Amino acid sequence: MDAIFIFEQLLNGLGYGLMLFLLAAGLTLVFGIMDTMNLAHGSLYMAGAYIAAKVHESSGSFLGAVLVAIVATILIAALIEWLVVRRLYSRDHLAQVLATFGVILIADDLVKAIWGPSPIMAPTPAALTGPVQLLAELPYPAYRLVLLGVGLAVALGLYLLVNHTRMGMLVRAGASNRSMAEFMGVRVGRVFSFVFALGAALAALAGALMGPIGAVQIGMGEAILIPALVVIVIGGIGSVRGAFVAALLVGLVDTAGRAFLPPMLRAVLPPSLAADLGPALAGIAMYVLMAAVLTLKPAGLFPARA
Amino acid sequence: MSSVATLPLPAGAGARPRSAASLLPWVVLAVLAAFPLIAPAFGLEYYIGFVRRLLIVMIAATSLNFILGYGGMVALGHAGFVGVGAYTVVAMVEAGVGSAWAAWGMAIVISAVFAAAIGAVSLRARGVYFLMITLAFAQMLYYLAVSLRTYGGDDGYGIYTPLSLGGLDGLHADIFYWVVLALAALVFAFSSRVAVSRFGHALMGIRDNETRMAAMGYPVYRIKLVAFTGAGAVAGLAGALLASHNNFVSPSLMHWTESATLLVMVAIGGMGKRWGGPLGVAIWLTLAEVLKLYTEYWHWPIGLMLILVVFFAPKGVATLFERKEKTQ
Amino acid sequence: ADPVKVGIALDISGPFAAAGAEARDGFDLAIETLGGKLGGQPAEFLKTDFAGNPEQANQLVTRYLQRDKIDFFTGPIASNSALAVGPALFAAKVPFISSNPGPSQFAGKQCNPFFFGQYQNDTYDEAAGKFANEKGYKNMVIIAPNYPAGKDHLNGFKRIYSGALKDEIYTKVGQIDYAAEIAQIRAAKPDAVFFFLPGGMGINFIKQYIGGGLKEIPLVAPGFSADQDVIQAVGEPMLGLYNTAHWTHDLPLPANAAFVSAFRKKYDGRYPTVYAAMAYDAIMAMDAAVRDVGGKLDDRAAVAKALAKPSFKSVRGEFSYGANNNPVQNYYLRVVEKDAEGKLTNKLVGTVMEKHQDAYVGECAL
Amino acid sequence: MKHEALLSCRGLEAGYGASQVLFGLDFDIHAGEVLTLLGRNGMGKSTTIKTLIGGLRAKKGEIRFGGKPIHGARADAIARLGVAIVPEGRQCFPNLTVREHLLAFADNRNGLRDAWTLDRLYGLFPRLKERAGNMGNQLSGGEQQMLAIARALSTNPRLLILDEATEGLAPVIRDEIWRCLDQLKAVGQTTLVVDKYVEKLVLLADRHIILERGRIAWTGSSVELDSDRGLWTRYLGV
Amino acid sequence: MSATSLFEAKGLVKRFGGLLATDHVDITVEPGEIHALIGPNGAGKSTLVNLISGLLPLDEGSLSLDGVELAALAPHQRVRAGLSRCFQVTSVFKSDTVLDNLLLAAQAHAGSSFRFLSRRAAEDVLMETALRLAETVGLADVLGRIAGTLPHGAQRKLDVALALAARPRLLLLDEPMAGMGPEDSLQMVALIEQLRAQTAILLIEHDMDAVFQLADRISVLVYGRVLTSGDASHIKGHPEVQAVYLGTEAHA
Ligand SMILES: Nc1ncnc2c1ncn2[C@@H]1O[C@H](COP(=O)(O)OP(=O)(O)OP(=O)(O)O)[C@@H](O)[C@H]1O
Ligand SMILES: Nc1ncnc2c1ncn2[C@@H]1O[C@H](COP(=O)(O)OP(=O)(O)OP(=O)(O)O)[C@@H](O)[C@H]1O
Ligand SMILES: [Mg+2]
Ligand SMILES: [Mg+2]
Repeated sequence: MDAIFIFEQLLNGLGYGLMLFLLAAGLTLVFGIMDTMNLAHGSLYMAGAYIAAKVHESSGSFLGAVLVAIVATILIAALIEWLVVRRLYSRDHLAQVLATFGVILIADDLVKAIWGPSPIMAPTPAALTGPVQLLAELPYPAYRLVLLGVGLAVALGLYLLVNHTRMGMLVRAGASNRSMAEFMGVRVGRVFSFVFALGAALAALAGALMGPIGAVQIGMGEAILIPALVVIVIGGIGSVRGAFVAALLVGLVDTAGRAFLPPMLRAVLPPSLAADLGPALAGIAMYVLMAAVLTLKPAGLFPARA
Repeated sequence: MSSVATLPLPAGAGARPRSAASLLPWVVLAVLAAFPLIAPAFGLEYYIGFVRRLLIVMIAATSLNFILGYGGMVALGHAGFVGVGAYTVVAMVEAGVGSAWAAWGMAIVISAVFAAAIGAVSLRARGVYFLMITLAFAQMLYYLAVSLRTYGGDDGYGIYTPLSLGGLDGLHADIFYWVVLALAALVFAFSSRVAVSRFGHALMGIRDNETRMAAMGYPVYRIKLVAFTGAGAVAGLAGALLASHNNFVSPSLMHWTESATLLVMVAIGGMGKRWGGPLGVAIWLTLAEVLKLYTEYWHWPIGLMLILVVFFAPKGVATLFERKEKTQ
Repeated sequence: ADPVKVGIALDISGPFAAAGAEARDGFDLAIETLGGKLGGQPAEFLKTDFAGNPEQANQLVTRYLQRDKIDFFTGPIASNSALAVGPALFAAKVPFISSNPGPSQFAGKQCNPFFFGQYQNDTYDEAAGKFANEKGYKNMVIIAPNYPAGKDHLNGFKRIYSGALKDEIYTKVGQIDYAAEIAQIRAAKPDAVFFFLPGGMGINFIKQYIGGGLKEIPLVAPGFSADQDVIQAVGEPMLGLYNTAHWTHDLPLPANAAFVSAFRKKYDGRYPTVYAAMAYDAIMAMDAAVRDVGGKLDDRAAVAKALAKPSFKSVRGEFSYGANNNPVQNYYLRVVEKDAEGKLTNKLVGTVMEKHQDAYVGECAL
Repeated sequence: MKHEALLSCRGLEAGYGASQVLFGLDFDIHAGEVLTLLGRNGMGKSTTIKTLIGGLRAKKGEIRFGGKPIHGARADAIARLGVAIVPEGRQCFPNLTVREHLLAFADNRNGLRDAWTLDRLYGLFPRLKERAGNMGNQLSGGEQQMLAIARALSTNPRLLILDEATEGLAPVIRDEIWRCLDQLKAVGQTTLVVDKYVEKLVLLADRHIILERGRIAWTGSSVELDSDRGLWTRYLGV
Repeated sequence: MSATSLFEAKGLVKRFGGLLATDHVDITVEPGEIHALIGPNGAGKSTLVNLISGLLPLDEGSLSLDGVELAALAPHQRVRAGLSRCFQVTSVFKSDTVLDNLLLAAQAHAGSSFRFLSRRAAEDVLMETALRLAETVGLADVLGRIAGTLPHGAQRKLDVALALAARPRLLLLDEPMAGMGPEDSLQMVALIEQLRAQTAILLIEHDMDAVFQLADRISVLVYGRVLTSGDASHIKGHPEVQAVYLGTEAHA
């Protein structure tokens, strides 16, 4: 295992981490900051991916597709918020989980009815297919570099919005004590609707961007839900910084587990056992990490509400 | 000092009069017990198995309802214990054990052990953190089962010679049904009894104000752990029964969606309501069973129902049903 | 006489929805072609979705057996579902004509006169291994998800492949990101890569593999990882991917030509997948069997015998059943190319293995 | 001196579910005056306030603020009209820092020339400046109380409502508050006060209302209240 | 100070990040004594109570009650050792009736809570304890009310009753008069006066009338440190105390 290889794997780990953050970003906002458990986030992610894929295929413009996807998803989200989520802000997490789980079931059937049960095509933008040479020995998928960039940008923007804008303060105030916030003159309802829309936009963005490197299919939303939640929880609910650090951590641990654990075990254990154990451990690395973190710090790495 | 009788006691305190409500369980039990005998007459044999499954899932749901409704512990890993119970049976079968009682008993013990261990770690976390850490452990169990070659891994494990019920074997074709019914009734009775016991009250106190309970001298952590372990053990029993019911066990038992479904069922039925578990299970599984008969798009109506329940029966269907109970 | 009852376990939601839908279309076409009859007898086809969940499949089959008293069963996509429903069906002596899964258990120790496979899971990989040998790949990397099925498939490949293995990678089930594995492959510099990654996993992998700049290292896969459903989801990156199957839509056979054209007519020009073809065949097999026993379905043994001697024209061409009721048949090499209209699809390259029987027949007591 | 009514209540009735608490209150608050609501525990002071600020729906009666009817208006709308409250039990935000508490809602709803700014508020409560980075739930009871008052002032309200604002404050700080309220009064800040330190209130306020079981039992000037100790014992249990 | 103090805290330290909230505090409570703890807001009084009752972990220092070392014990064990507390922010079970609140408190100190099968409602012992508590604090006539809907004063009393159930030897009261009108305050003072017979009390209060009336000894906490300690007159006369805390009230 030479240096380049290790470096490349670290890079992959960070890449995967940023990808995870992208997936978790919208949820960080709606769940972390607004304290609303919205499982339908997965459905919005799926909507973004499908719409972007379809528009891209027909129009040929990826950027346009992403934008359309975001706008359309915001509209969908607005509808969902108006019909369901709005009534859930004041309810406990369980109620939110239930109702939004219901939304997922409906959304999946809807997508199936519209686009059929099979995965659909989500081409990589022509300009970004294939790799670029980072180092002589190290080609890196051009498209992934874009993902990394977007991930970083989103992270920064989100951090500023939440921690350094008035909107951020008002959201947090409304989330922790709605009636007091209203007594202070905050239009909590309006603020929440806005934030929810923003969350939806981020979900759509993530979906649209993930399409070209993943399967665009029904259930893709549920698949990212758990990792996203894990990231948020490890980081400490309500902390953007935490979510970011956690995402990178998970990305690195998971990648390292997959890349280095099996060979290491093969070195120390009998091959058959190593072959069984290695991947098994790598598979649950993320969960072990979360369990470990929460055992030591029951409120995550960066508890937002001490 | 004034005597208990003359005081303005709140409703519910002190012994309730025997009302129609308190007879209900017996009625339900009688009907269920008679079902296998009448079913064939109407060509409903299949539904004997269906009800049997309902009863088993009800056991799991009731155990979850106990920690969820009374203990306020929103666990998203309960299916994990169901799975542990089921796989314990598999392990016993693999080891050549033939007695159902032995296998089920062992399932209870093992899942209790798992629950105790997992609870010991998880219960230091609160709210969503607790939810997620229980999920994490369940997922670990899931992936473990998936990669466990000896027990079939992802392919699952078929039990080709059904476990023996000892003396009960051959008494009647549906004897297993009655055994399940008896166990379900036992679990139901036990949990509703514990709910009004000292332990139950302590548990609910912790749910409502943990700090205060500690400051009043309650061993909060220990109480929660005991509740969690008990619930895990019962869930394990459900898993063991499920293994015997299907004569097949696969990791999908433990998939997180199964845990979620359990949560959903309890919430639909009514958290902290003695009928919550059973009702939720009955509604959910029946709907799923029936809808599938008529359409391939059978998810969305369930979704819709979920939303409606959240809005119009926020404390679960059992509460609607409770009001009826009172007016009787 | 009361109609012939066929229980079909549809798999059109959940993890295998795509393949399940293909199979459903295959069933529907066959039923339509036969005018809703089997062997001239009026027939009733029960279809219920079980969402790819073995427990639910188990429930469903119990219902089919106890409530509907079915005469034939078919449908599930995944091996674990097949294994879950097998015992009950066998106990009730109801023929289970697989429409896809061929778990090694049913080919070996747990083989049963009432199970009829389409192909044994490993055989696709064996064919791939043979192809790799013929192609002269000296060293390869092989990759699969970390569960027994994954290991079986890789073992199938290794059974035949005689070159060196640079690396044998097992990934997380349902994995999204494959950068780490792709880096390992790049580092290993193999002649080719063989992968078994069903469903979304395969789609993710191929996209990222090409994106990672490994175009030059050819990919080899069992047919279902490179079938029409995957092709239409992945697109261009699929070009030139070698894969093996016991059927392909351009097999020059009258029965097959008829099937394919009918299918493309019914389903707006879409090419059928192996799943559709097998589903179609499964119904055809029942049709023939009912005819052969003259509609006397009560004699299950006779029905099983009839099924064991297929008298219908299969879309896959000539085949027979081995001692373990798993087929002895040809396996073909396919490669993804553009057809006349520029549509991406599989093209038949040639026959890799003739009259091939799976490796487990020895373990079967039948 | 002659004031026009900034806020006026007519026949106000309110309560919680079945249990009615307020039975027809009539009163005005004039611009620039300091009015108190007095009465024993549980007489309806906080309920009255909750109803005024839209936290509780009036069952009957009407409330006008600056002429506009506000009964049934949403709480946030009323607040933006220039009503600010220091609620019973502080209600600081656990996930906002002290500083954020004072910035998030800052506004000049009274159109004052020398409005309350962050620095002036820190000047009023130096303790808060020391704790500027603490979260709302990382404060001592009294610090939270100071924060609640400062938070209300940060909106420069036309009507300031204080419900037991000196609860849990050290005597010195209490003196601070009284002094501060005096200054506010001097610059014409209209204020509605609920507090148990009647002897201080008679020095501070212009008029007083005594509530008894949700009805106005007495109303009058500080002089009248000060002179009639019978009221104190009868209605305030002092 | 006698060597046989009922309660003895030595060198207590608590840090919140950079802030020294409790700075090497020594404090004792004699049997039957009411020891008042006053000090500016944020001086560390509640923190001290939380350290003593175990809701906050100690950074340094030792605690003993009747010679029993408390520092190592969990909160509930300290209660069993005879140390009970009330909260600055009323902490009762708001959605339960007053009676259920009291029953819960009674149960905590009448045998094990690990009883699963016998209905608690059938245990008259608990009922009696509950009623006794109700009478002690004067809530006997609202047993059926939902605690959350009680007037503030009544809720404070309930809070005290919950603490009393433990039959403590040392009772920690954190601003029991907070938010009470004059009348309720007087009642609370009377109640505390009457509790004196049953237990020693560490009292935190900003209501100076009450403090001067009740306390045998007063300690002043400033910036986490004990400034001075003594009887009412000593404190009233103490110039620094006047400056940092009492202000005009010294002459009140
Ligand atoms: N949320 C509520 N639900 C039901 N009743 C309530 C509620 N809040 C207050 N009450 C009742 O309404 C009456 C008036 O309460 P309110 O808080 O207005 O009194 P108050 O004058 O503010 O007393 P205090 O000085 O204790 O604050 C009391 O009898 C109280 O029990
Ligand atoms: N969780 C925390 N994190 C950081 N600082 C805290 C925390 N809790 C309290 N503090 C700080 O510790 C100091 C002491 O707080 P404490 O509550 O003990 O004061 P107090 O003496 O009870 O004041 P009061 O009389 O106003 O209740 C305060 O300055 C407070 O800001
Ligand atoms: Mg009040
Ligand atoms: Mg305090």
